[in-house]
Amino acid sequence: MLYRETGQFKTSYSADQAIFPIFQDRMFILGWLIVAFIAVPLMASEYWFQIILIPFLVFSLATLGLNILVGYCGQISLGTGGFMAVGAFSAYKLATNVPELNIIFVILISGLITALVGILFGLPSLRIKGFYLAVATLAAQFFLIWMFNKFGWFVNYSPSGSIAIPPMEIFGVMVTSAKADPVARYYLALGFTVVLALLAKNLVRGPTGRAWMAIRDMDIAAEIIGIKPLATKLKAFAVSSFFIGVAGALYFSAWSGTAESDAFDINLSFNILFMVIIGGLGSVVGSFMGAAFIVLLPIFLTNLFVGELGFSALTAKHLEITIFGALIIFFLAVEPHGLARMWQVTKEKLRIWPFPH
Amino acid sequence: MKLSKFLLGTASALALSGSLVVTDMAVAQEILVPSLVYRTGAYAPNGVPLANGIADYFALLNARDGGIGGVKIKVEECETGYKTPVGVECYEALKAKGAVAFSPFSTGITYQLIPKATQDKIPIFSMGYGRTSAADGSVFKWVFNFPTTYWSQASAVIKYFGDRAGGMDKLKGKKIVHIYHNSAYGKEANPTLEILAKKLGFNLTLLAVDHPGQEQKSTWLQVRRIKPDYIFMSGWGVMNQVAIKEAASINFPMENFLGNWWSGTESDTIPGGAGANGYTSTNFHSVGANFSALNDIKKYVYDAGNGAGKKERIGEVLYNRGIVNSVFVAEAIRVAQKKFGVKQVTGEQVRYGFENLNMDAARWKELGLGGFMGNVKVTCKDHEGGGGVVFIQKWDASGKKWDRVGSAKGYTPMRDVVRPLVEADAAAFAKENGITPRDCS
Amino acid sequence: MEMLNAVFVAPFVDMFTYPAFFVEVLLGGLTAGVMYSLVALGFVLIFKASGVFNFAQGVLALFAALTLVGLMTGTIPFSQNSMSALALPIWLAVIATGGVMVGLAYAIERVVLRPLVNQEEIIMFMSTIGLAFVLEGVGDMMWGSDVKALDVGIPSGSFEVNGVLVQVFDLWAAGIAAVMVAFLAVFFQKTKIGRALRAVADDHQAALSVGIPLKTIWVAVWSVAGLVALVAGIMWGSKSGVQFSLSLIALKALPVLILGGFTSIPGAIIGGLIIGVGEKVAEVYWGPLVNGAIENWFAYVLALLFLMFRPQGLFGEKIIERI
Amino acid sequence: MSAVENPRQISGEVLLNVEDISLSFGGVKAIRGVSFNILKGEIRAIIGPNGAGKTSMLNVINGFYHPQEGKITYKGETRSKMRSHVAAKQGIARTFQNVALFKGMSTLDNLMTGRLLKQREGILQQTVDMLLHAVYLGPAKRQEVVERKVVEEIIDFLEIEAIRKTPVGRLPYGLQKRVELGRAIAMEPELLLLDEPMAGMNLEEKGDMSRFIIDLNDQYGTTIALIEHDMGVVMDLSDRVVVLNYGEKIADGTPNEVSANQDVIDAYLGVS
Repeated sequence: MLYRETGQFKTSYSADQAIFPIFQDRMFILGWLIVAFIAVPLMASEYWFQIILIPFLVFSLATLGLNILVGYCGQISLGTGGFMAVGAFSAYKLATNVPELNIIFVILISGLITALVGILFGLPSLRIKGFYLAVATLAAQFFLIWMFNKFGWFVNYSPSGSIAIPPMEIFGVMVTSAKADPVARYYLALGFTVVLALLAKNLVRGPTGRAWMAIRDMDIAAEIIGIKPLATKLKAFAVSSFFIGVAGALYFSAWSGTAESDAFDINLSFNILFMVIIGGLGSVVGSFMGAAFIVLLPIFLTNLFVGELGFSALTAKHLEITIFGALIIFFLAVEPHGLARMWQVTKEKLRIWPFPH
Repeated sequence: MKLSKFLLGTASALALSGSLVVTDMAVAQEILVPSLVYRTGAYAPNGVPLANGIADYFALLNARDGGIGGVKIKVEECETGYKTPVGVECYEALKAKGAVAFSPFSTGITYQLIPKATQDKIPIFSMGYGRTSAADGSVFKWVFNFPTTYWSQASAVIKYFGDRAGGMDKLKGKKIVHIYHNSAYGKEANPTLEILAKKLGFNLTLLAVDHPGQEQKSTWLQVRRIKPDYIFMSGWGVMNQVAIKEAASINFPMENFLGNWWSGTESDTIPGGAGANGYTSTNFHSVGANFSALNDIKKYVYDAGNGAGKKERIGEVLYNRGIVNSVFVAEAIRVAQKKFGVKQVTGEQVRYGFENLNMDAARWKELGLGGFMGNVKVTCKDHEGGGGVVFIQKWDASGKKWDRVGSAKGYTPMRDVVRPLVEADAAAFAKENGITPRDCS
Repeated sequence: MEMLNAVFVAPFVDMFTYPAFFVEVLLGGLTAGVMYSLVALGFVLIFKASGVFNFAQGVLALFAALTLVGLMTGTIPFSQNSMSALALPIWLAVIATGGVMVGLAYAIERVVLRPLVNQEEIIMFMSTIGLAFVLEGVGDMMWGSDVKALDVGIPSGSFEVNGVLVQVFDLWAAGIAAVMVAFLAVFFQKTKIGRALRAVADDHQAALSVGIPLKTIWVAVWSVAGLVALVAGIMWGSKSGVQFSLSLIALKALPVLILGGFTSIPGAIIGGLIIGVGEKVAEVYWGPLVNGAIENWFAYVLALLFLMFRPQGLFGEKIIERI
Repeated sequence: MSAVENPRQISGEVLLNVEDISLSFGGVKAIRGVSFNILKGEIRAIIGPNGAGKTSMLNVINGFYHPQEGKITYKGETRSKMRSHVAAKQGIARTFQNVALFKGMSTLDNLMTGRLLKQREGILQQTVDMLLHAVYLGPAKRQEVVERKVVEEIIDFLEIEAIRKTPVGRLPYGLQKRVELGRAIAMEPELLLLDEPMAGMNLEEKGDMSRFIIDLNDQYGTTIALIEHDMGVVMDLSDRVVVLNYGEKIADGTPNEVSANQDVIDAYLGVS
């Protein structure tokens, strides 16, 4: 009976409405925060930061953003890559043209710019639904990538169209570019991810989230009880794009350091959608799980095949692609509600553990 | 639940393999040469022969000479699928194992690695691709792009067109179209071409083709309308095959259609069948297997059953390019060993090796590659190694082989035009990134 | 003013001044559109009968083309370096590949669709992306990743009519597409299984209640879609050689789908033609204003514009909302 | 919820008046020239055989369908076209024949969605409110507690305390209907439209539901229009009844008047 709610009585509505009303959940989150903020930086190697930890944080944030749109509001989007590109290129323009601006504001403003773009491309959602909307969001994907590729202004007229983040500091500590310590870049990504995840959790359990879920579960009924469909959907597009934009800005500033428009192609959009689905639609914690799974699985398979079993890089890659695809099908068949649901089932089991019922 | 067990297994195996990366560093009685390859994905047809050439040359050195300076070379392939983030992942993994030099074979990956490698003190050798202005060694200390660059190539191409027109002055008023892959790579040649258009008075039209380039109807409709005298193409992958087919089907004269050195391989022309006959492309090295080093590969590597690919594909354009890449890396290691008197060289020492390479005709001959390509002399200032020589090759569809055409000595780039551009771009990069150019005098 | 002129006047003047070229652009658009329709048809078939948005359609085309080339050249699967003596003639190779596609449909039904039956649309959609990965990996392993020339004897070359260049290959493509649509029409109208498929498309419950097993229907429709993919693979593969990029043609078919409607076969054809003509005209006449390469996103924007007026696509069934 | 001073008083003031409403889908006429009114404070029943156009009539009233002809006057304001969320804002709430709850959410959250229309209007205010809720501090937190109290009152009223945190998808049908009523009550409507609130219920559940409807009308003065097939319920609950058949109004009056009407008897017995 490790996970017990019994005995935890709430004496006020505000206690019942706290962000993590159950004691064990609070401890769980606290534990993870300690690990993330203290243990990991002490132990991880540069390889871990660069290949696993920072991309995990960046993709978690993007997944969370897309989950708000798809999982909470029920609007499928395949334009995530394009929106991340908006975040990344905004960050580049801000960082190079307004060098006195602190990197924190650079990233936040990049998110806001992405939110505006998201609203613009969310407008068709009033009339277009389901897969028609999904394919229509590809218009955003292709148009945005084309735009960044085509107009020299976005890349400060660099002949190759490639952008690089200048070294930037927070309180005298360098946090961007290859000159920065990976730990510093990790903290930058971690800070944004943790704060935004908490904000997202609050949003989805509040009135905004309820309006989103109402639209998702039954848009007609939602409108009849007074929820404005367009305004609600656009809010979802805005918030979702803000998160994705911040993720794009972090992708560029905290993780890769350089980028070109191609990096944000449609494959990235699909990958993030995978993270959402595997993690669990409509789950904040699932977004993290999904991102972890999709980031780790290929690395794990490569290490397994090449490192342990000694396959050639080619065979390993072929097997990796095949197994990745097969695992996704397997997963969707076994638990279509994703890792978050599996986690919930585990929690329910723990509630009565060690008794089977 | 079975799934949770699986996940648990996954997690523990992952932790295991993560730790392996670290332990591998200790066991190194060989020099680790990483090879970022793409044997899968949209660009695999190009990536496979490249990777085979790279692997086979080091296999030859190991089998015939016992490695370099008595140390075996370990080539470790890492599959990128031509995807930039995966390339970076490969870089980090192989860096942790002690790799001495990287050749990314992707302009996108090269751009990503330049700042990282500079920080990590590992040389990047992007042979004929990547960032052109890295030719300025005073700014890009850790990046080498000899024997020649896209900008040099573009200027040599214009020289060749001038040659065909019967003199550079005859180019005035001629119509030249540049069809390019709409990516960092494809765009590299544009500024040079624009400057030359202004200088020499030809009409230049730039036509972009988006990745992957399956469908190019509108591009070729525009070609139909412009009726260019010459077409220059910077294509990659399926774009090349489709372009050659389209050109053939609108009856564009193939000998006036010139691909750059990434747009002139067997896999570009063979699918075009007889229609591809006469198509030309640039190159900076020879094709064919008629060199003693390549014969040695057949003897020491393939006959022992250790070849990376098919024996009959030795001598293909991209295979030979892989060979060239390995020759340069091997020579840089050799120079470094001699200079520092060690067998086990570091990335920093190999950088010295690259910067002090002097590949003259005699050295090529010693290597069993006499006449394989032009001379290369790298200096602190000039990481392009003198600008190189660009050859023109023409496809013979019936014989399925490339023949050299145009000037037998090849075409040298217009250094007077290109070099100032390189230095200006490098200076801008230095300024934006707070780099003080080092003193090369 | 100059800008307005360049956008709203000059391109039209251009079209009327050089009508022969304009006709050529239209022709180019139509023929490109036919090629898109070939791919879109496969999507429509599967969506219509099972409600699955099959993203693996492009990879199916690649897989079919790879298999065909492999059989034609007598390559032994999984050992790309060795050739057997058994190189099949074209007609036999095509039939054998058709058989492989039917077998594949059977396997897909068994392994992918059956465990996922009654799942939400998005789950089914994502699982077909998973399927695309599997086929991509297996196809590569079986047949190797180099470019393979595919020549099934479709003539190339071109001729001019009143200054308009006509490509022979394009005419063949249009002809083959027409034959295929006719074949599909006959299949749906005249055969028992075809009628069953139509019944399912109209009403799942009703079809099941008259005793058509869902399993049979899914195998049938995926088989037909597999054969359509084979045709698409042959046509596209003849143009560019058979290689991985072939799978990316799916992206060209998506705007066609939303424009024509996910459930309409005529929609896939007409949608393809509209997209083809629209993007070519836009690229040739307006592209140069912004340095070109606009056609990829333009196709989607064009489809989006149509959707704003008909959210279910041009030929899709009208959505009546009930509560 | 605030109780009206003088409950159960039908003032004779017309709350809603529909006039000559016609509605068709394609060629099918669902409603033909129907007129009737609903007085403030009354319980008005709409009855008729299947396919008579009853649900369509409710859909017209709350703006989900737009009639081709006729006009609707609500609280003295005549309108031709209105989006349903505007109708909700003006105080029209409803339940549905086939429960239209938000299946992925808990009972509590479903009821809380009924409170959403009490939010502040305007882009700026909405953005500010959203941000406040995101940080969950100050007014946002207080507001949540206030709304929660209102909803808890409704939960008490409907006696569904035990299923507060259960996802509604897992509830039995009868309870779902009750939750749906709760969601409509949470909107604090002036006019409540109930579409077959007792369909598929057993006798005991019907009794509960009837009690809730009467209490609602009695204590809070909510005007109610309901569609119901159970004639016993209709006779007991309603003040006046309007009868539709094939989209036309065939009778209108008190339960007793209507049940004596020959057209109504014919319609129900299938005599044409």
